[in-house]
Amino acid sequence: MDFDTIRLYLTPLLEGSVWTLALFFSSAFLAVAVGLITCFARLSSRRAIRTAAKFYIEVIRGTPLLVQLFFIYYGLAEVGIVMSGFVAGTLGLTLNFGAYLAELFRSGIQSIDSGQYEASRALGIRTLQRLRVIIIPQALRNIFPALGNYALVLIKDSSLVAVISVSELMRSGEMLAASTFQSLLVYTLVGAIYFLMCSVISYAFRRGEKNLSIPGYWDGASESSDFSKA
Amino acid sequence: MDFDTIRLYLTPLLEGSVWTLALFFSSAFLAVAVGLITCFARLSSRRAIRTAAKFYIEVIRGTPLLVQLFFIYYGLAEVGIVMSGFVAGTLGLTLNFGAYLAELFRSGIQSIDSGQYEASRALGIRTLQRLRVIIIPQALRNIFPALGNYALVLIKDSSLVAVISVSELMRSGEMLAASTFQSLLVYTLVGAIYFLMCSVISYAFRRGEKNLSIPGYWDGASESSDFSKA
Amino acid sequence: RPLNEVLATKTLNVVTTASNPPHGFLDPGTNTLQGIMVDIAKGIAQHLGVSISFTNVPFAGLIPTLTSGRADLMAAPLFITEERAKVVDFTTPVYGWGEGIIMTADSKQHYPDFESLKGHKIGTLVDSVQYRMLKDMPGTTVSTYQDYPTLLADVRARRIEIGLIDPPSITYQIQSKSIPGLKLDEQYKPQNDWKIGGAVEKGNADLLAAVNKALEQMKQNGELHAILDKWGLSQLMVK
Amino acid sequence: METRTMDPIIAMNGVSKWFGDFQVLKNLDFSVDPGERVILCGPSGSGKSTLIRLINRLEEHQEGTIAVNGIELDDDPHKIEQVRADVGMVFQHFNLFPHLTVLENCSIPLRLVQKKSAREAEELAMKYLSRVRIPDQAGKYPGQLSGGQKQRVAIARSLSMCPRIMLFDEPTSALDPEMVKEVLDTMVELARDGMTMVCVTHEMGFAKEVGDRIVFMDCGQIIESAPPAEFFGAPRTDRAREFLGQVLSQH
Amino acid sequence: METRTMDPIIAMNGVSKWFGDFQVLKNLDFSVDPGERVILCGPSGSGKSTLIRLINRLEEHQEGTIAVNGIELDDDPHKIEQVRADVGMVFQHFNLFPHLTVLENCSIPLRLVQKKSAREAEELAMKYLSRVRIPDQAGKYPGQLSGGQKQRVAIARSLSMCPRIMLFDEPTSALDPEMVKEVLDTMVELARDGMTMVCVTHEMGFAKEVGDRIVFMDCGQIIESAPPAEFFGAPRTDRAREFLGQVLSQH
Ligand SMILES: Nc1ncnc2c1ncn2[C@@H]1O[C@H](COP(=O)(O)OP(=O)(O)OP(=O)(O)O)[C@@H](O)[C@H]1O
Ligand SMILES: Nc1ncnc2c1ncn2[C@@H]1O[C@H](COP(=O)(O)OP(=O)(O)OP(=O)(O)O)[C@@H](O)[C@H]1O
Ligand SMILES: [Mg+2]
Ligand SMILES: [Mg+2]
Repeated sequence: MDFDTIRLYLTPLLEGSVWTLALFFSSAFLAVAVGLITCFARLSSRRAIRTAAKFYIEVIRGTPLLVQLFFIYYGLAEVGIVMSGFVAGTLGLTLNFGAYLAELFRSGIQSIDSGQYEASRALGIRTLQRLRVIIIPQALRNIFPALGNYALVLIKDSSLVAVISVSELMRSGEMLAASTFQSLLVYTLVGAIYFLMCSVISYAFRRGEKNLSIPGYWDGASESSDFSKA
Repeated sequence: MDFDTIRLYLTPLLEGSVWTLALFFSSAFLAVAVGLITCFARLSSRRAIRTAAKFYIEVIRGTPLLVQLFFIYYGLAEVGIVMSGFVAGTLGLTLNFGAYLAELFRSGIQSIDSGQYEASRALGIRTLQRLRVIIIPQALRNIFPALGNYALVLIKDSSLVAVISVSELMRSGEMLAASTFQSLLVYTLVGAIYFLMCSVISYAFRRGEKNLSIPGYWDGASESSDFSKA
Repeated sequence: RPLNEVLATKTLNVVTTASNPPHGFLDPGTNTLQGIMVDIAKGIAQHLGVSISFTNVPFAGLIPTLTSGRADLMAAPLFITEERAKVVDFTTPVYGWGEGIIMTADSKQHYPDFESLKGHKIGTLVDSVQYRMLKDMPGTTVSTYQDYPTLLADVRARRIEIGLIDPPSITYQIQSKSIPGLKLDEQYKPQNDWKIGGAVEKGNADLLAAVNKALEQMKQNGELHAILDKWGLSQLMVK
Repeated sequence: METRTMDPIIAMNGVSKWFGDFQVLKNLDFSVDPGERVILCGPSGSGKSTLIRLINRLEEHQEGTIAVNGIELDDDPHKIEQVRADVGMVFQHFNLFPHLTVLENCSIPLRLVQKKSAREAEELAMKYLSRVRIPDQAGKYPGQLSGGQKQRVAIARSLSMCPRIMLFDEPTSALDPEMVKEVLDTMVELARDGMTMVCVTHEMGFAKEVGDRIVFMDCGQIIESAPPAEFFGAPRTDRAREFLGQVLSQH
Repeated sequence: METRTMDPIIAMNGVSKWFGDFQVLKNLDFSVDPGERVILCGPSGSGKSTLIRLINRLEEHQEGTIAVNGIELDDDPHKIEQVRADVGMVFQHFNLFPHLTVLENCSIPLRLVQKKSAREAEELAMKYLSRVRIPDQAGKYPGQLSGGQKQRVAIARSLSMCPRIMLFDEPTSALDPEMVKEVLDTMVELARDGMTMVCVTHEMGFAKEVGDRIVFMDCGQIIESAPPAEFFGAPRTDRAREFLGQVLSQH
């Protein structure tokens, strides 16, 4: 357990971490996009679009991520759609988290006072701009702590992508443990790296939350007194 | 694949389902309680309480549920705290989901206009009643779709409790598949049962959402037009 | 728990895993645990003069259950390895086997040893010892499977040429389900020879001794042979 | 009514509107000429806010026709957009954007809708903020303003869009008499530029000063419509007389 | 000022309050006798809302002392609770509870705070809802009300708690003259029962009618404090004269 051993072990683990982070960033970005689109589809006044969004959300939420990954990687391959493990993993994580984020975004959007829609409509601001400039920034602020939850779950769930042959952090750990027979040490290192990543993301979200707070409104610091004072 | 076989297979699966549902209901209930308490601790004006809540949230969100279950069931047993698998499983799911729910609840509570706090304070309504009667019902309505996400994840994540000797649905399926060599059939049945449970929960949340909607406010049905019309 | 405590409470807590026939599984018809290791554990309890209580966990839970003191004895198809021996104390080996090759019944090709597998399309279970043997073999395509039925199906469908497997499970499966068109390669000489035994908590010497004694007696009086024979695997018994 | 030579810029014919079972507006006819300043008054709950919200389709009517600037309002989003580009509104509850500063509240709509450059938009916004005497609050967020300041931001935000028609829903409710005077002057000035105005107000002094015509509503119907002198001098209906009785007895 | 024999029920001494760098209230002294009806007026942004929000500690002051009913307000939650039990407030923005019906808005606080039975609470609530003429809206939600109706619910909600002191922040801003009269009558009646009132208003007619004393604020300071006849008849300061000039010229 000397330093040299640890350095020796760290090399493959850091390589795995790069894959984990790549999966995280690509699918986080895409999942937010898919989540937004699905959310608006879910809120559409056209019945067909709404139903399609509901169907997507229910199917994804009703099945485990592992099954979805298998389906995309192995199932689609049987009908001739062959993707690399990384692409399939990104796609799977995106589709999975997109469905959950869609419902989270809907929570946020529905928590915005209808007066905000009315004012922006009355000013003539059109649908997309209304959403981008008026509604989403406020909704985002409302759901921000919960959004952090999903970021942290995403980084941990990315380990499932190991089953479709991506050597991300968890898989690197498994292989290292198998070849060195030092599973305790290896898994401790793996856990520490995940925890580190989680802490960084968590910190980023706490900072983001501070930046999003609006003077004169709920800002945690000033109104928190509410819960202990009378 | 005749009916008798399926009936024979269904018996252990249904037994497993009972455990899954028991885990789900007990830990859903407790996790909401833990989530609420943590959320308020997180928002407390006392620094120590706030820090403790943050610490709990970060540790839980930074580690995988599986590790938490191992720690509670096996780790604690080594220092003499021995729980049954079911109790340890409920505890693990509760603590895990409690941390995520705490942040979701905080999202909801912070989305409530400060005028609502002021009005209830001015009326002399005290902290706990203020939360129970004024704040939480409105916050709950705001985060309701996202709460459904957690219910669905909880029922699926309850399958991890298998590692601590609870023969819930997934474990029953594994054993059945192993002894009958009919893994495709068995896992299809298992998947169907999970999907059924998810659909029922999903449906319950959709109904609940309708019940929570307030006339004259955002109610999805009337305001949805916002997204396609001008 | 030390031996005297086990004897005092008159129950032996045994942890097993019920998803590995024929070593241990849950019979859906009777809803009871069955299998070689289950029978062996029962035999040991009989020899100790105590009743038996099973805990059934997935593979990953076996060792923690033992080390956390939730079970006295582990009776599961877990290979005796140096690494595991660092955390638990294994009993004397009871039976064992090496890796085997499964292929279609009409296959003419033979694989005399491990080196001859090079360059072929091979299937194994995910996270199995066989997978670890294969993963670094150059020029070889390795497919991994969640369980044996899917692996066997792919052998029959000729998506893979051979499967590198645990012979006892496959033999039992082919026999009990009468899956046609498959055979084990009799000429294959396994590279490894894994042994299976029970295990007790590290340092629980008197219990280990008592279990070993019971096993020795069962070996002597033929009980062990009878158990393995019942599952068609008497040839695997450690002499 | 000698000015009835032009086509009305707002024309409502036989408009009825229900909220569930409750009929808010009852077969209502209402028209406004270009450049006219119409004051809408009447008891609380009579449907004044609902009426003006129909004009830019924040509410949908169930019967009758509404045409603004010659465009008839129906479900066509394109028409609705056209109408909204011409119609500004000041809300009873202000509806400022809490996440934007006062200056952004006023300038961002200009940039988004009228595609003005950032500098141009801010200059225009500052001009109107100065007009309502709060240029010094430009950097604050709505949550940091007093009631009257919020209301003035709402007025400045709408005015800076320079719409052809302005709808005011009690634009001076939170203002002190000094500021009312200021807003009144601004409105008179805008009207001189030809802006059409429909203004709901309870301040009869303000109504007298600003209005070309007073429309009195009760229970979802228009009861009386007359120039201020006539309306305040000799109301034709008992209901209006009763209503005005309360006003006059007060001051 | 011959009634100054009693102890004041509200006593503010040398109170200063800052929002960040901005000083809203400047070393302000203000006291109200039991049963007195004080009208607070002054230009927008002068600190009127802030002043009354200090009385039930919706804001914290940084300097000076505030005592209500003999209880000095500091960080002690117990004292704050005691004060709030005695002080009712009507907000400028109403702050109704959107998820409760009109009746629940009024009756639930009675049940929670005064431990009244459901029946008793609802009867009391209905009594006050009738007084502000909206018993028929009892089953609706706030989102379904007009502006004036909301304001009346807010008034009924506070009054039904029967507090010893009422703070009103522009209680008639959304009301038509008829309803103003109604609210005014109710307030006069309550004052006859000995309720103390502090009322921010811009309606000078209302102020004249209801006030025992008019307090005029500007820039976070109290400039003048006098009975209505004196204040309206012969304002002592130039600032007040200017302010009133706008009012009088209007009507
Ligand atoms: N969403 C709704 N559902 C049911 N009734 C409604 C709804 N919105 C408004 N109303 C009712 O319609 C009537 C007219 O409302 P409106 O807001 O137009 O009144 P108003 O004339 O503006 O009154 P005020 O002067 O008080 O603002 C009121 O009686 C109100 O209760
Ligand atoms: N949270 C805040 N942060 C910074 N400044 C604030 C904040 N709240 C209020 N102010 C400022 O304090 C001043 C006094 O506000 P206050 O609400 O007391 O005015 P007011 O006399 O009630 O005015 P109005 O008649 O317009 O309601 C205003 O200039 C306002 O901009
Ligand atoms: Mg109105
Ligand atoms: Mg104010």
